[in-house]
Amino acid sequence: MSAMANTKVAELGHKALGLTDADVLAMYRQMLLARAVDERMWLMQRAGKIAFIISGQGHEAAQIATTWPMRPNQDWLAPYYRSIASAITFGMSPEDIVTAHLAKGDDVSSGGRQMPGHYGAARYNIVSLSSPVGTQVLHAVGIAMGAWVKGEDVVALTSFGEGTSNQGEIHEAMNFAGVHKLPVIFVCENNGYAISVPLDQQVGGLSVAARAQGYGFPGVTVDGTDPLACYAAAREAHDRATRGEGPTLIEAVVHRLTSHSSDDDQRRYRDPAEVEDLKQHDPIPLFASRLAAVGLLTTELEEQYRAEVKAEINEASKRAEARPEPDVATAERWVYAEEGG
Amino acid sequence: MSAMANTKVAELGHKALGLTDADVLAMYRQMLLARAVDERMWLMQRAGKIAFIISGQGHEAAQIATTWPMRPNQDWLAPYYRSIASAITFGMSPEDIVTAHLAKGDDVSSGGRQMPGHYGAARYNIVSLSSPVGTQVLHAVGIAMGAWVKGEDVVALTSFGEGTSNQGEIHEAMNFAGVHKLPVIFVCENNGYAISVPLDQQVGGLSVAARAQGYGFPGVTVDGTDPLACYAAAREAHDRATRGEGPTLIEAVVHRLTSHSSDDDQRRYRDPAEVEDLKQHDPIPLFASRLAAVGLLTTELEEQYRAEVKAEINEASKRAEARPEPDVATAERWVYAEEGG
Amino acid sequence: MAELNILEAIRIAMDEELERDPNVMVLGEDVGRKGGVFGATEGLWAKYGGKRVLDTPLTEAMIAGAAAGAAIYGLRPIAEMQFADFSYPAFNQIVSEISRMRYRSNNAFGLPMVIRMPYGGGVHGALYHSQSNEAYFTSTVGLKVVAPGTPADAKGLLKAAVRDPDPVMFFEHKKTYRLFKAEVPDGDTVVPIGVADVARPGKHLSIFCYGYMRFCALEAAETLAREDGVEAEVVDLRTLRPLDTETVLASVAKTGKALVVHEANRFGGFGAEVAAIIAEQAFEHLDGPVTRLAGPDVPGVPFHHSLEDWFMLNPAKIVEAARGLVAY
Amino acid sequence: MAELNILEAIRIAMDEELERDPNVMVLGEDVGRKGGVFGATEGLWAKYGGKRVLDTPLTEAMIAGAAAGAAIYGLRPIAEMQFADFSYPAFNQIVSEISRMRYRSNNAFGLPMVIRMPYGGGVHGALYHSQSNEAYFTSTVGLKVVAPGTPADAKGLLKAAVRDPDPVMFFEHKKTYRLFKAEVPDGDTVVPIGVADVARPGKHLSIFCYGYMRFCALEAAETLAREDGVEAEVVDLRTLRPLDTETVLASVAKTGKALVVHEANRFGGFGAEVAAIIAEQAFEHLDGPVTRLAGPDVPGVPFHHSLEDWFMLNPAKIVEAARGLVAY
Ligand SMILES: Cc1ncc(C[n+]2csc(CCOP(=O)(O)OP(=O)(O)O)c2C)c(N)n1
Ligand SMILES: Cc1ncc(C[n+]2csc(CCOP(=O)(O)OP(=O)(O)O)c2C)c(N)n1
Ligand SMILES: [Mg+2]
Ligand SMILES: [Mg+2]
Repeated sequence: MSAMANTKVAELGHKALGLTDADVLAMYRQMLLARAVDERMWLMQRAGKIAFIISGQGHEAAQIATTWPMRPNQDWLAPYYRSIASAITFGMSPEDIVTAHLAKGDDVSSGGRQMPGHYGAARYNIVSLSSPVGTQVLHAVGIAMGAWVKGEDVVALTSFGEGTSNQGEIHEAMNFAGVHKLPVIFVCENNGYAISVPLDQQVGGLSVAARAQGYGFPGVTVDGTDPLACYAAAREAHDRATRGEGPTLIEAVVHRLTSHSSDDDQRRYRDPAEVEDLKQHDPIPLFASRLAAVGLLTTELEEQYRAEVKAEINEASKRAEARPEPDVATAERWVYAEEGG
Repeated sequence: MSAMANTKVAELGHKALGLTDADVLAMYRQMLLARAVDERMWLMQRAGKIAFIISGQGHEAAQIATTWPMRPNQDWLAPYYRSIASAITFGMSPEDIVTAHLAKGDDVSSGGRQMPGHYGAARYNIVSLSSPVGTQVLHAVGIAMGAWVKGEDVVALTSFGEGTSNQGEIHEAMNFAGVHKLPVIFVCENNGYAISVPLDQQVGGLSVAARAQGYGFPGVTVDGTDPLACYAAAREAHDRATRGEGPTLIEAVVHRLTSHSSDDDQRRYRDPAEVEDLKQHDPIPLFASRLAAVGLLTTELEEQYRAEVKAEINEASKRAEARPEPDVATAERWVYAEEGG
Repeated sequence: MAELNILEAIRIAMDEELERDPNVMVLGEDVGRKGGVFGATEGLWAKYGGKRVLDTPLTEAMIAGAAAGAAIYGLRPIAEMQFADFSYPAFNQIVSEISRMRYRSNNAFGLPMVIRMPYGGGVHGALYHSQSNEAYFTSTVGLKVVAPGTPADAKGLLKAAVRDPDPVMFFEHKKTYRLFKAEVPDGDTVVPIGVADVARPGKHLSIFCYGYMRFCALEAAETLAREDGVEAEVVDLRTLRPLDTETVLASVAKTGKALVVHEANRFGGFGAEVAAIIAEQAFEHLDGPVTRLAGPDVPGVPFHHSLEDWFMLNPAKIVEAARGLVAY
Repeated sequence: MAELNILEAIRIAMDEELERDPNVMVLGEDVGRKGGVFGATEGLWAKYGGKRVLDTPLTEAMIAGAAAGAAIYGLRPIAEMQFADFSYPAFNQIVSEISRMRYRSNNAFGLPMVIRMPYGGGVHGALYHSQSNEAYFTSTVGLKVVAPGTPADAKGLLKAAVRDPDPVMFFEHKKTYRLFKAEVPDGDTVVPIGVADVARPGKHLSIFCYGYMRFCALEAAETLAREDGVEAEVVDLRTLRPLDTETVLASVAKTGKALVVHEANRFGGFGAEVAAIIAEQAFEHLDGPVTRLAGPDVPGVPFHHSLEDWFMLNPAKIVEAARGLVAY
């Protein structure tokens, strides 16, 4: 598996992975959609409509492809703050996402209580995310443990950055998942930076995937700009999990195309040449050209997708903006369950 | 190194490791001493003189041999509660140890404030140990960091059990040590149980040593009943550390010859045959017969050592028992530094 | 009615809840085959199997965090921290996640789970096996905190905790585990969370206490009655958060004098909140200063028996403090 | 005398201490090349190099624990938690180790180290970038806890903290970082830990506060003076542990009325201790109930600006509470 995951699949090679033409085009379209939503958030942030944005740009291929094998309403996602595209695969609509960024009263994630990027929705099996990095990883393991205790067929996927991979809780989570071969997929989206701290100051040994074998399960490194490589790894991981063979750690090497967040300016700590070079690692044009090369993506189709996606985000934004603000009278509610709640 | 560490050195082979005949005999004598002190603690516990004992029996070879390369008054030890033999190598006398177990007022570890087994002494470069397992590992890393920041030649050694190896702090400690190649030696004394929980319910992947490569430094498994194998690994680790090549993780496979502590009864959760078999893994007779086989340890010498050690512990106990109890008037002191303190 | 000690009451409560609801599970270090270091889970592993009574690795963050995940998934985990002193590695999960999952998700996710923690001193456990660290949790919004002082309360409150839709920190004073036996109603008797118990009515002063201090306060009250003719009202708070302020204030309104007693350190201890509430809301009823009797402000119970005795509260110290307040 | 804001004062304090003592080092996430997420360490990495101003991995337990080890070794580390909210992964090191190393070793090991933590709300940081979690640390015996409210205090207290032989938790209210500039004595002026500051003398009531609340309380006091003719005494506690009880009690003895103000949640907040001390030790001086004004008991500051405004204290809310107490 490691070899397969590391090697670009010849030509497109999606059929060998069990993906149809329609599948790969749908994946591509979803990358476009996630990007469009993300870019709109930046626009709204600059326009003063939202206070803060933390972006998934550059991570879309990895996110969409690793979540692609997950079964709706059955499997679970414990996301992180860049998981905009993963959340979309799990069912969050662009409108849900814009609503959350606008902190509207009926935002599914938190009713306007949490910062943007704190995805979560019981209706989509997405665990509510907090800010302290990495806490969600134990929740995914706990869900997998719950399914194991109950003998139910569920896979939990959780994602996090390479900086976060060093948190103690991750170790405890992976060890426990390894001991009982729990059905969980750990996806580390390694973008080389934790805010300003680069990989070599952050990760002893430089490889997150290498840690998996210390817990007795496979760890694979994949090119996170290549959705097919990511899908292959995730497909295998999902199959392993449902076969009762336990967890997999997927390290998807991606590029953070933006600053850490709207509060950060990466030019303060990243080499200008490196920042310049980021364009070369944008998964969207990379995948587009591969799809085009095998004749799947025509100019017309590309234009059609872009138009559809634009219409979708326009419509989503309009509707989200029209939603009600939170009612201050509710601010004290739901500290605990309420009678009849 | 891994190969060497894993293989029993042919014949005794100590000279190839740079150890003289006198060295290996001294190591053996120190094992006897540690065991004698330990056994005396159990007697005193049964006699109602001390409230609690947590034992190093079975771990002596690993402890004495891994601490043997450490330089007095220069290197540091962050021990754990079974580190009775390691503490002796670092300078604690049997009298210090009995005094601590009796919780006397001038006990060097804590003046009677801590439970037995909580070793520590500024004068011997032994960090004060607490009870929550694993916290000492970050202290060792912090000492190594301090030396690295100051450019000073110091090696810190820390020891802990295999159950403890799963604590999040251990991960954070090893990762950080790996990033900066800090001069620290991690010694995991794997006795197969964390109180009642066996290795296969505890350690995903079953090998603690395997984790080191995930942090970019070597991890070796050694037979912890074989002092020469342990010494070889520790010698190499110490050399690596002083050469600036960074940490080493040594997993010494040992056998817990006693129950977890005087509060535990291992027959409740360990197979009777397994408990019976423990005698076969006692490092003291194992080493004695090897030393005898090469003619280094004669019956006379063995008897002489045992007599000396017995006299030493008798004398130590007598003196320790005569020491003053803590003065209750001091119980409120040293929450903070005091003027002139 | 059976005569049980607190440890037995706790074990039976878990047994009955495991029996009643297939979503209940127990997890923690040594809770399985060994039956817990205090024996609280003895027999449950054999009865319910190694998944529902799960020996975990030695990792408290994992215990709390995986319990939270399981609760999200629909289970009702009872997690054990082997000692309250060892809950700190799990502090991030408890405070960042468990306490505020419902609030932050605007009620999308609730966490029905219990964290059981043996706490308290007087058992020769020194600094790290004696802590009364309830204040960290009572000051955490979103948690419920319970600390029973009788076998019946231990059983009934643990059942209530298991059935509660929100996370409950369940503090079991180690010294009370086998301290005495008392009658416990058979079967499914639940003691509601959030209701204090007037353990002994009185009129000259109110003693507020919980856990082991209930036992000590009742003994002290006997002495006061016998030797001083002073009738102390002993209020066992039982639930520390949410506090039964009504019962507290009613007692002070009756007696005019409040003595708040806990074994934990004084400065910033839970008693500060009880005292502050009384000072603010019962100001007009007070005939003397709200007085706290607490453990000394040192970082832990020291080991040597004479030092431990110095640290621990006991009936005599309560009598002395009560006399001072009554004489005010 | 220079006019500085609090952020600049903190940066200069660190710069001067790094310059003064080769054993001082700074460590934390993004403190190096980036200069900290708030800019508190800007320029120090370039000046002192990447070892003495060390960008650590994203691991708070490691930051605290390695700082403790370095302090054992003889350094004087200044560790930064990027937000006070993210100190919980380090809670075990802080509470189990750092707070009690001296006590448990009977004075063999002391830990001269500082943990700096930006805290507080009003900066659109929601539940996890707004916490005022000082109570966890003020109730921990063995720690010192400092929370300055002016640039001069920020600089002088940080210097005192670095030189202190014991561990100091240094709380910096984010909203005050750039809120105002004020005169800061040049050079090596140390403000002693453990001494409160009567920021404004008064006679009708005492307002006890710290951090950002000093600013709000002083504004409130102006309004009260102007609109009500009420002279509020504003006492900036500055050090929360050890508390300057003497100054607190002297103020209450003078005014007879105490209003304790903090942004943190009310139940179990630090104000409970202040209130309890006053209630117990100044009982005879009190002309009204010790009153607390605190953040609402929800698990965190919610994000939406209207919800955040609802949460936050401000001068108007202090004025209102003060009026209620004065009218008592
Ligand atoms: C426990 C904790 N400490 C610090 C932070 C502040 N913080 C937020 S994101 C971040 C960097 C995360 O880096 P990485 O895990 O690599 O994820 P990335 O943002 O690069 O995707 C930091 C330090 C936090 N949120 N939680
Ligand atoms: C954080 C923490 N959790 C639980 C305990 C209780 N406890 C003490 S020793 C121990 C088992 C340790 O096992 P291991 O690390 O394998 O070391 P061993 O005792 O086998 O040498 C446990 C669970 C503790 N001391 N600290
Ligand atoms: Mg990253
Ligand atoms: Mg072990």
